[in-house]
Amino acid sequence: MGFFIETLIGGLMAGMLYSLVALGFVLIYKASGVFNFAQGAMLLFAALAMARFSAWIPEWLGIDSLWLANVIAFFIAGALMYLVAWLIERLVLRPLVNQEGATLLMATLGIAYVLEGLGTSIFGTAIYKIDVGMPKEPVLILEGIFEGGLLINKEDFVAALIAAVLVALLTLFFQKTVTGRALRAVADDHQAAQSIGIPLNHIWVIVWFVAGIVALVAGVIWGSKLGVQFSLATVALRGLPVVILGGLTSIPGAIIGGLIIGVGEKLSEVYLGPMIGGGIEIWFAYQLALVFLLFRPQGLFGEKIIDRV
Amino acid sequence: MKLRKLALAASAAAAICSSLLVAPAALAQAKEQFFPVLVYRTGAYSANGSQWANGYVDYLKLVNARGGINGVKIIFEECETAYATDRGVECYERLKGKNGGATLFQTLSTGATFALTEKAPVDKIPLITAGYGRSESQNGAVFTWNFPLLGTYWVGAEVAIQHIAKKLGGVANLKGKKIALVYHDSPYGKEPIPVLQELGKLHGFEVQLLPVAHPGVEQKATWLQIRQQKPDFVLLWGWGVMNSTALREAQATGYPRDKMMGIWWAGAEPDVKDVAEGAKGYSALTLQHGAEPNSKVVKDMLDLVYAKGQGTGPKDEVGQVLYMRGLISAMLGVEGVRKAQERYGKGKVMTGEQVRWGLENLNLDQKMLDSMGFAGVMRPVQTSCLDHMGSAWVRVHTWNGSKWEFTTPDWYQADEKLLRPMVMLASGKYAEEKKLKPRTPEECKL
Amino acid sequence: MSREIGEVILDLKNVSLAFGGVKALTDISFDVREHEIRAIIGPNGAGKSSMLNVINGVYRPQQGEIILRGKHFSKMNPYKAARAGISRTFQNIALFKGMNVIDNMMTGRNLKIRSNLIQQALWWGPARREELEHRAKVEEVIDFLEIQHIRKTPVGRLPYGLQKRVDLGRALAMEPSILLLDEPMAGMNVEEKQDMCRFVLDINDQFGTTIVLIEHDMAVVMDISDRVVVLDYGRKIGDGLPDEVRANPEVISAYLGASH
Amino acid sequence: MLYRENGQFKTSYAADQQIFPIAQDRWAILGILVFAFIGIPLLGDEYLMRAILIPFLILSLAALGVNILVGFCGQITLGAGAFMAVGAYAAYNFHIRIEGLPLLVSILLGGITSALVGIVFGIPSLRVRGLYLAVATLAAQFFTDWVFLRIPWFTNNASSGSVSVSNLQIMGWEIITPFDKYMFCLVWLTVFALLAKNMTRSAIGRQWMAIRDMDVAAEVIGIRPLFAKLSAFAVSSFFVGTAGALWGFIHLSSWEPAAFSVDRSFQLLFMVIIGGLGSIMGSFFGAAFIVTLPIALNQFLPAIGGLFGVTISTAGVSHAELIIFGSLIIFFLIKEPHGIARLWSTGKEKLRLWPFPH
Repeated sequence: MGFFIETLIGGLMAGMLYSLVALGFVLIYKASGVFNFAQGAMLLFAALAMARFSAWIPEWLGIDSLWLANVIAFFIAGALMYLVAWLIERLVLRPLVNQEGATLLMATLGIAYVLEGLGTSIFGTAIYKIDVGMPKEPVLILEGIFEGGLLINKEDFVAALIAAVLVALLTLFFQKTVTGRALRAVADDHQAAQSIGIPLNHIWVIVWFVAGIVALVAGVIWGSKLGVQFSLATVALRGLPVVILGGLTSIPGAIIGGLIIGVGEKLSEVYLGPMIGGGIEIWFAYQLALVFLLFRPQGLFGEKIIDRV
Repeated sequence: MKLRKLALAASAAAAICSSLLVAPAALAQAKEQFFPVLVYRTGAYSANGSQWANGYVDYLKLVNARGGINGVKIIFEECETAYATDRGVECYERLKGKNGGATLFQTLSTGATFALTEKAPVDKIPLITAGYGRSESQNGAVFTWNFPLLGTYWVGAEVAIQHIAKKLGGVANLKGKKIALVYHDSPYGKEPIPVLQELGKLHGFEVQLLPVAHPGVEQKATWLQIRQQKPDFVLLWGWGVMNSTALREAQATGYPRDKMMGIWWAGAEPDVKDVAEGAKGYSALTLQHGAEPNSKVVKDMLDLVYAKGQGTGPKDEVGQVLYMRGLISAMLGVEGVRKAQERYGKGKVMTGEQVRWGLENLNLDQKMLDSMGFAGVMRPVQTSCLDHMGSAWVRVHTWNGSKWEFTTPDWYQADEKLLRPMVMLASGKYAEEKKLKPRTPEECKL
Repeated sequence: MSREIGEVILDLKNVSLAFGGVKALTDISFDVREHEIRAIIGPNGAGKSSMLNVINGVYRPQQGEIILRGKHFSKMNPYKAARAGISRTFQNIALFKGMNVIDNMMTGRNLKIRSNLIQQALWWGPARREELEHRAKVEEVIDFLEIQHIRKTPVGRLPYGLQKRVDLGRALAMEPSILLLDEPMAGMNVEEKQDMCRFVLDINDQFGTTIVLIEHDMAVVMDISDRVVVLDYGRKIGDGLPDEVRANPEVISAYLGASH
Repeated sequence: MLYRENGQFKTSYAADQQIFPIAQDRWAILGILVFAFIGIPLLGDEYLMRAILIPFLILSLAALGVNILVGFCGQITLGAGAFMAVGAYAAYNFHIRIEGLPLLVSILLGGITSALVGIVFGIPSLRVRGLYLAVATLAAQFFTDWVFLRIPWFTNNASSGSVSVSNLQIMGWEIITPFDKYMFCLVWLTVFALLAKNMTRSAIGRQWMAIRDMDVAAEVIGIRPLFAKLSAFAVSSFFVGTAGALWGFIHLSSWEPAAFSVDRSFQLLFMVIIGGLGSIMGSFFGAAFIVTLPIALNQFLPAIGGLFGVTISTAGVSHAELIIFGSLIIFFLIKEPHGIARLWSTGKEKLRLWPFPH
């Protein structure tokens, strides 16, 4: 029982991070109808920037405080993500406006290549670390209740907390600010949004920037757990089943989908994996999502698609 | 206007095509020994691949700085494979005929080695796979062109169990123990499995197999299982980011690092540097050498190459574990050429076929090693027709939180009695499948 | 073929259709006789298109049944409908944009193709022969609709009026016994409307095809149709000969009320 | 002026339905074929064949398959690599388990197995569409990756998980040299390209395109989506599967599942989109572009750097390669979203009018 709960918690923690990646997909899809395959590359790029600047800044400025260096690096990385968003809007989205989904999808794959190439040529290809002072050692709790106690990873808890705060902030942003409401208007109806005077191009920059910030936060958490290196870009592939499960257009879907996928894949790996050879979690997540799809083609929270003739 | 653009594009395309055609064709008979270098400086494994490549290339530069191989200068060209088998094959094809023909290939990838094992005999180019590749290729009678010099994964697996037995105070204590293998889910990671299972049957310990999918950043479930099953030891057969991830997860699940041991590809600085204190106590097998910043060859390197600003990588990485691995790999190739020159003419450029003979008759004794600056780095190597490995010495080093150090003076040697029959069996099966006739002792002498 | 209105071949009984909570059709019954031109009219949102979609199975009504040549269908689907000889055109042209005119019309011959995939891949025997036969048939339709000059043009590049004609052509290529036309003249200028009227009448006259037609233009409807059904808010408010319908006070009020 | 169809009147529908109705096109294609079958073997060297032409031929075949599904039937797939893997491993198993089975039969059986698996994974396409389907096909990708890594039976219990084939021959013709391999792939591709063209210009092809362009309307004229979609999945998987078998047997001769990873799937999708969706010709253009671009960049970047006195390291080149590759893709999509095939046909139209553009 104790082990089951540990696995469950492990799954929830992993799921929280998948949610963050999925959130990036959903934000961009809602506002610009683009299925952004470059989300993983953005995450890598942001994390690389954060990792490198937090190492460079103390050298350049001669400051000792790790905390300060991290904060400055975070803002520089954030600014870079704004630049990235702006460039993407200028150079890719604007010329491709009104193209088909497949074309846009390809374009984001192109963006992914460019970002990966740029990121590794500017920042290097080694494994870098982001040290934001996350506690690394695990703690045992509830030893009285479960045999051997429950092993809890403080780092995971902090990460989940940050993710939750980010989601809350985003929700506030969308509900309470003028820009947020404009973003929602765009999501609902492009033409309507334009007709009430919201400049669409500006909105796209903001959305991609917000997705960039989400990528940055996810990158910082992930990077601090695993080190920042090239394969961070592949976490995008792990976020995909989450969005098809949760629905491409739903923020709650991304979050709940992430948790379901996280828990599902950890439980399957731990309990089912040894029976059939192990290493099943990736495809299990996809199959799980696929099975859901067969019953609800639009995902858990997606809007129902009605064909009009 | 549009038409002109089209014509321009067409002629540009034509130019590209024709130069693709011409590039390999323009190979004049060179006076230089050509070393193609397959590297991966990008992709998921770049952190580790780059260091190896730097060492490899630097050594070739060093040989030139010392005057070449009996006066024959080395030229080399890198080709990026990104650790992908098909790109490795493409690089092989591209480079094998360049500059008078490739001397030999080192792939630094077990997958690519498998693919090239089929092609090398046709092209008559030797493959050196120092410390990796397919273990049964030790049998040179069947695998004429493969040279898994210094050690194979079977050697690694066998020594790992020896070391564990020693820690437990004797082979008898292995009985009833549980040893988990956390491995990269690829031909590389699967190589040790047969030996571990064989040994498990022999000594009565249980082997638990835990595959990790490429690139190896997702190990949460793996380590949950380890926490549940509580194996007595964990063997780590990882590469690149998989290693540091494993150590971080071990830390996060509280698995004692001093019960973890890695293969020599999981025992370098990039694997542990950022985990730092968290990896303290973790040990790894070495392919004889560890980090050797004080060896003579490294000093020579700094004096003759880096002092002139010709170094390939950052200076502070010279002498680190993977750098040394690359350097030694290059040295083995160079010595193969040198040996071949003894037979086919000093100061001449050797063909792949001649180098193969050189590699098969390699005899690096301690005196030679010392003279080349490898004193204390590695032990003598002697190859033969039946033994393309040359030596099977292994040491174990441990991470102390900031650097790798040898805590025990022990040198292990793999158990020939156990491995030899396995090598013969596996290579025999291969020969049968491919309808190859193993070389007879007489043919070996040619 | 002479045009003599025959027996009832299509009979809809008590059809009700709803999307979620929204009722599109409520308890509608009407019939179509062989060889006649039957019009469905009504203000916007009256449920006319839904009616056609029910007939050829694109929508599944919650209640009611469709009787086609004496066969009862509680659930029609588009494929069954097509097999039974029902073809249709669409209000917002549903041509296959990536194909040229000939290929679009050739798809209409799909049900008549007998050769299998492998024969087609080899372009051999029956496949090749069929391809030629159907091409000849399609050319007849092309001649009939006077669109020879645009044969090989991708339909996406055609002007609206011609697209409508190709849409009709594709439906005709099926050699249907019942043809459903969803606002065939919408958005056309007078000349184009006249052409289209001519085609509809000719189809009905020459091939004896039964036609069910949705149209906004009252003048056209009254001119060419044999009987008219009037829908309003998903209910049937009138049914009969054009003159009867024109005199029906409920119809008048619905029309005047809804469309100014 | 040479490219004119003046005076070429078609007197029968059969003549009009030829693959290349314009005489000049027929001559050009004949010329290309003659060059491919005779010229290249005489002129080309081993490197050209083994490193460029053989991969190009095999990947063209795979791209044709992907184009049938994505370009003609409109079902986006990100799992093409999986079907290459199924084809390769199935052919391998037939090859080694059935003594004396001819090579051609093994490869065809590989393709057929892949077609069957394709049908199974095509079933979701009946319910889900567009991007959801694209992601669903990734399930096939990861599942097959896993199956061939983890189930030893498929690799004939090879301890490394890597399989290899040797002694390939067809009726006494041993396929060893690059020339043999090139010819084998060329013949194969020529035959199957013709079959693909035939399918796309006959009823089945029109069914696929109808489903792609407007599935409701297609159903209304009597096309069953079930049959159209699944047949597209089957035919596409068959092509991709045989391409996988060729890739394993002829090109690599020893392979592991990583040879058919998700990167391969993306690569194939790139080929058809850059080459031209819904165009047989486009599949060839796309394959040629994607195969040669990285090699060309690799050869030229250092040379270009040399002109300006900069040495570009291998790492630098491969990073630049990523950036240039990505930018080119975006550039292409912006300039010609319909791919090289469209550029080609626009070029041809221009040529027909030249020198009098109006």
